[in-house]
Amino acid sequence: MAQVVPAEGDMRRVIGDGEARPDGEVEGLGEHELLELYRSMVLLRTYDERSVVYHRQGRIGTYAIFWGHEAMQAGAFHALEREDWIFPSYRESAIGLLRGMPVETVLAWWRGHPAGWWDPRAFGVASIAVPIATHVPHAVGFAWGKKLRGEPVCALAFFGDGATSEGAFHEGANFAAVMRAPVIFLCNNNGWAISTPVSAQTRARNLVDKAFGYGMPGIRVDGGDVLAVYEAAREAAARARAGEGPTFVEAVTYRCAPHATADDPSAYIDEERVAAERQNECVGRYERYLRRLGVLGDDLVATIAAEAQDAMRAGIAAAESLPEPDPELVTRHAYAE
Amino acid sequence: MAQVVPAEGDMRRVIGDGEARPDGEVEGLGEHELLELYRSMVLLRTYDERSVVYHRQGRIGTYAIFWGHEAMQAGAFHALEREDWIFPSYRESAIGLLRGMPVETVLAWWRGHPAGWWDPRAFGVASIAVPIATHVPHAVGFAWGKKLRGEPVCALAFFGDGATSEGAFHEGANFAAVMRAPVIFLCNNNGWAISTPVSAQTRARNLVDKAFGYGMPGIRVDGGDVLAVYEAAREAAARARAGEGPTFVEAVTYRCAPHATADDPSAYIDEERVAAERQNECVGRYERYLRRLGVLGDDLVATIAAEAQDAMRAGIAAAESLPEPDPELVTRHAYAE
Amino acid sequence: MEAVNDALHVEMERDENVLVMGEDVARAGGVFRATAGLLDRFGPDRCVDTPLAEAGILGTAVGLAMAGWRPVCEMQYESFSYPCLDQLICHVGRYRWRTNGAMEFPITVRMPTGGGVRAPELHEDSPETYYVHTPGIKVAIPSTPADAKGLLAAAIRSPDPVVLMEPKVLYRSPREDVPEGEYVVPLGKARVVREGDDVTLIAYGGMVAVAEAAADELEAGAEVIDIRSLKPLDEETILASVGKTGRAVIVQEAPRVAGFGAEIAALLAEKAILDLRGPVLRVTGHDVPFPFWSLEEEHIPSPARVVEAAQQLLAY
Amino acid sequence: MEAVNDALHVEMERDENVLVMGEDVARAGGVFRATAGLLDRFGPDRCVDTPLAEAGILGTAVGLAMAGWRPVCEMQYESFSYPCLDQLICHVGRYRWRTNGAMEFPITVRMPTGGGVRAPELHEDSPETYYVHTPGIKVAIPSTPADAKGLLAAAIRSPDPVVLMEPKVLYRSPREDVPEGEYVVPLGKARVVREGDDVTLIAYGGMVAVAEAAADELEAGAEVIDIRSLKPLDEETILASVGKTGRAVIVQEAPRVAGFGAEIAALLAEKAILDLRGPVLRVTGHDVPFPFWSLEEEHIPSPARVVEAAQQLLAY
Ligand SMILES: Cc1ncc(C[n+]2csc(CCOP(=O)(O)OP(=O)(O)O)c2C)c(N)n1
Ligand SMILES: Cc1ncc(C[n+]2csc(CCOP(=O)(O)OP(=O)(O)O)c2C)c(N)n1
Ligand SMILES: [Mg+2]
Ligand SMILES: [Mg+2]
Repeated sequence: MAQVVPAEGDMRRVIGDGEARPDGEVEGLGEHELLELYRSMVLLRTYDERSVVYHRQGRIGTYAIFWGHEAMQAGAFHALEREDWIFPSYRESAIGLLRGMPVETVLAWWRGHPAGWWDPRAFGVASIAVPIATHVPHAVGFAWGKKLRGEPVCALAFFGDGATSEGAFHEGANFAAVMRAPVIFLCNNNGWAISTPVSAQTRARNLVDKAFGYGMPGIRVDGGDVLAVYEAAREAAARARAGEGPTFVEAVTYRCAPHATADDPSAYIDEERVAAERQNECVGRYERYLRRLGVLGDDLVATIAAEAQDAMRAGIAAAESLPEPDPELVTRHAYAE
Repeated sequence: MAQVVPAEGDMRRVIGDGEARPDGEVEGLGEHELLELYRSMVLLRTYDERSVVYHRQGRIGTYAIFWGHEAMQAGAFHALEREDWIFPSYRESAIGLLRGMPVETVLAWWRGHPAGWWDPRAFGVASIAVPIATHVPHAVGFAWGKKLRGEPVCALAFFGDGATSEGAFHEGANFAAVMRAPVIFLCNNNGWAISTPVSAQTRARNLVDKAFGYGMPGIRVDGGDVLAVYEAAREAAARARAGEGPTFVEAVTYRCAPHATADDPSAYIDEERVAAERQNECVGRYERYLRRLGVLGDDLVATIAAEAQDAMRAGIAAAESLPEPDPELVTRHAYAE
Repeated sequence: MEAVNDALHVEMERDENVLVMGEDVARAGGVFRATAGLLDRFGPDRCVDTPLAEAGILGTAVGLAMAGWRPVCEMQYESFSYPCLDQLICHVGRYRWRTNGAMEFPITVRMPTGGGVRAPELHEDSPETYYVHTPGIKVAIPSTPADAKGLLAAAIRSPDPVVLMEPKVLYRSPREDVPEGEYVVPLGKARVVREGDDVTLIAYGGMVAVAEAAADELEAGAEVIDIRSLKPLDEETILASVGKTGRAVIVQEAPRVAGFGAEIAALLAEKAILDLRGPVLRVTGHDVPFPFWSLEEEHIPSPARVVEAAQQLLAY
Repeated sequence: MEAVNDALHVEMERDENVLVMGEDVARAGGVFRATAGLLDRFGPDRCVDTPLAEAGILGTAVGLAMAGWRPVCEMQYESFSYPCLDQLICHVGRYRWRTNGAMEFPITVRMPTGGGVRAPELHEDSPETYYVHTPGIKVAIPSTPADAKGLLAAAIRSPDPVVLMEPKVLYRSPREDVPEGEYVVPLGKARVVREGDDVTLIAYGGMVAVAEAAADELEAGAEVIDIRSLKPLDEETILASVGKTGRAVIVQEAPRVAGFGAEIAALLAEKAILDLRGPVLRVTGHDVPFPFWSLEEEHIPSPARVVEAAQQLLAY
């Protein structure tokens, strides 16, 4: 149950460490669902790793890496229904893939091609938000608007630790609580805002403590534990649908890759910590869990990996064969025609 | 001691009710200080009541009434040292009087006369802030800047319950906590933002709960109890000077007058509640306390009242005898000359 | 003001997706009473008192539009709309484009504007330039109660976001007969307030009355044009008038530099250069903060200043 | 870029009240490396990584100025300065006036500006109009490394708030020799980049290079003027040039309507009307959001478009 704050200090976990800490399980998740979660994580991981390569090859522009955040993204995603909307930041640029968005669409976005825009209604995924936290009120307004229409839909907004410092986050969170909007605030606390550590971003013990000031429940989970994230988000979605309003979920991860392809973290980051985090990365943790559970073996791992690789190969090919955008396009779509 | 939140639900009080609840006392306050507090409250009350009359007489423009907030204002003020700066909102327009600002200066502000501006350095009082909450970061920057200079100075920002919904409040509060700026956030929770009740402003149990999300201590006091406000602000100032950073003080009052002379609350307010609050108004509560204590009698009450009346009479006369502003002034002072 | 209130009633009646939101718009019916009666008539779901956060108002309006609503946001005073410039520039003006034109964002932002009401600072600004310069946004400023109703209706029905700035001086204007029921003044059409052959006085909002007063004083025939819709702009009407008179005085209350009057002057310098018989003159507010109200007459363009400029042109 | 970094080192050395603050300016030395080395050299009190909140940065800078500091705020990209427009308009530009001129607010706001760098949306805007139109604010935009250093020094030393917009294309320009040590380019002075008698090409920031390229292609003698300081504006230099050539083409990357180019055109329409031998032409960005970068060449004025405008004038 989402505790009315002050939130628990320690993080919720489900996946054990294969040693001292035993594996838990999430009620209602059968083998099929468990494997779907895995497929999503692998697809995201593959998308991310390929994109970094494409960037080096000059096939896409600057790219915001999300390596190590796949559990946080996939776990939250799978807790939603198809009608629910997702409001991603640039860090979740590929979240649409999990809703069937073509790989080339997302790649086109990073290639600066207008085919990188989509109709949010087609996937229930809002446009990628570039300005920090400004999409948070959008998610709140959408959720509030759906509630006014009596539709049992909720909205999930992804944002980072740094985003919590912005007025836009604050105003959105407060509106959500006041309007009892069915929103899930999914804060990806990866420890860094580019070069600024979370310790220089806030004095709060934990980011989840912020929920208290809005009178909303907060949950703090291990963001590298896909099952813990899934369970927390599902709980938040249930509250939202039950008319109980918003929930703040702090998913604790670690940014063990550069902020973006343009960034060189060596100046500010602790390389040892990064190495340790990469060791304990979320896809591997979940894969080992599934193996311990006996639902995943070498063959299936290989198949799923191959599927993802194929999707990316086809995606980049399609993106690169998109015709040059029509120059006429530059003056269009700002206003109704 | 300022408790690290979650803050106590109930309000701190010092003044008793003359019946069941006994009078308390504040350590270090002698007869002289107690009477200074009273003088300040009477001056503010007189200023406010006269201003409403002046407005009716067309001698000043629209005016933001603060009747019933004198304890909150005077109590906080007297907890400060002369070097400390005050950042008032329009609701504390006359706070400068307590620092020796001429009455005509404040009246000139409400008369739309340039003589209503002052040099903040002269009184340690920033300009009256009209846009809600935007002065909060100013107080934070000032306090932080003084701290960087090693000067043991703190800043106090007055703002309302509605102001806590603005991004400017959030960003300022977060900066203050991160920079450990010596600031006192004095939130005058008078229950209303014009016609919007605090219940429609936030879902937080109490506004003081917001302190928790910034990792700063919060204190909730009865804003009609001048001694309780004084003690809380003094405690916050001590923390600030000790390098322990900001404190959020929620002073619970009630706006038992219209928002401003232009406002008609009858459409939205509970007249009975207003009547009850006016019954229990702060100046009378303190006066009865002082009488019970035996430090105040009819003569002194009369003298202090007369002093205040005289100050106002002289003030309005001076304001009205100010020469019409020089038309040349309209193009000056936007840039250095 | 009754005109604005009337328009809101009519449009909310007409389209159940229209939702009014802002500070003190419901319980109090707005500090200028523009939304009076809407709460009782349409209920708390469609007339909403929001928390005190302008960026939150406009930001949630974007989401409401995504959920199928047509939000009409009230900014209590023009100066309190500044916190939402971020949402306006980053999202309101860009989101349709961001969907390759697939989604509409029919958001209306209403705000009082201008001085002349003897109010404290930041209650008398004229910030239209910030809005007009922002791509994806349309901007209209009425100068009569009828236009206040008609332009608001057009804004609410527009598929694009519209900033509607209502001159405060207009709120105080005597109740003038306004068309009953549905009444729409299309965006993009200027209004020829009065015809004249010698000089064109171009104004909008509160300055239209100033231009008219100046026209009364002038011996020469002054044509007064009320721009009404700043974006889209009715270039035709302006060029036709200046083509006829060859003389143009632009009246703008906002600070001079990069004000909207400069865009009109630039239009004339580009497309009417052969018609001009003299310089294009701008009568504007000074490049200073709007002054304390005891000095506001020194700041706001006066009929006398407009007359002076026109005479300078006529004598050119 | 080295020029900006150099200026910051020199000015912080020169005046111990200068303090640099912003997102990622200390540990990382700025995403464009403009503040590299300042943390080590001047310590964490004078080079501060702030929380991620632009309005908080500028709002606290106002307070820092009250405490005697000269804050130099970095906005990571121009589009991320929009959240602080509220503080800029309500306070930064007004506070000195609010003290009847008694207090100074020597605040500098640095930001990269403009497109041409193939970045995601909201990394390529040109928002100078918002700043230029705001009373109490000064605005400068360099087009060379030397000016980037000199204008930044002037901004930091200015008693008034200055918004300094640094074209991103300039960051990538080849290291060109910049004066060593203290170097100040006074605000309010335009630069005649090259002389010519037939047509004046007026530009600023990234568009100066475009104007120069156009001048190279033109047969006729083109005079290229770099406005450099948008506010205060050097009217004299502009009027002298157009007085000579009688032809003016204004180049602006920002969206057209109510852009700063309109102010220049208005200036000419008012004060150079008898000199003009043809219309005042503006070559500008379109009134749309800055496009996805595969289309940015279609949006940013090109030398070809400038040449076309100039030829149209020469043939007029
Ligand atoms: C309003 C705004 N300011 C600054 C930036 C530049 N910027 C891009 S990412 C980033 C850090 C964001 O940190 P966080 O919120 O923790 O998200 P993360 O990148 O870690 O996922 C910054 C400052 C921006 N995009 N928007
Ligand atoms: C940014 C901004 N938005 C709106 C207003 C208009 N306004 C003036 S007072 C007020 C209510 C403020 O309520 P609160 O913060 O509780 O302070 P109080 O008036 O009760 O002292 C509003 C909305 C404003 N002054 N500034
Ligand atoms: Mg982060
Ligand atoms: Mg209040």
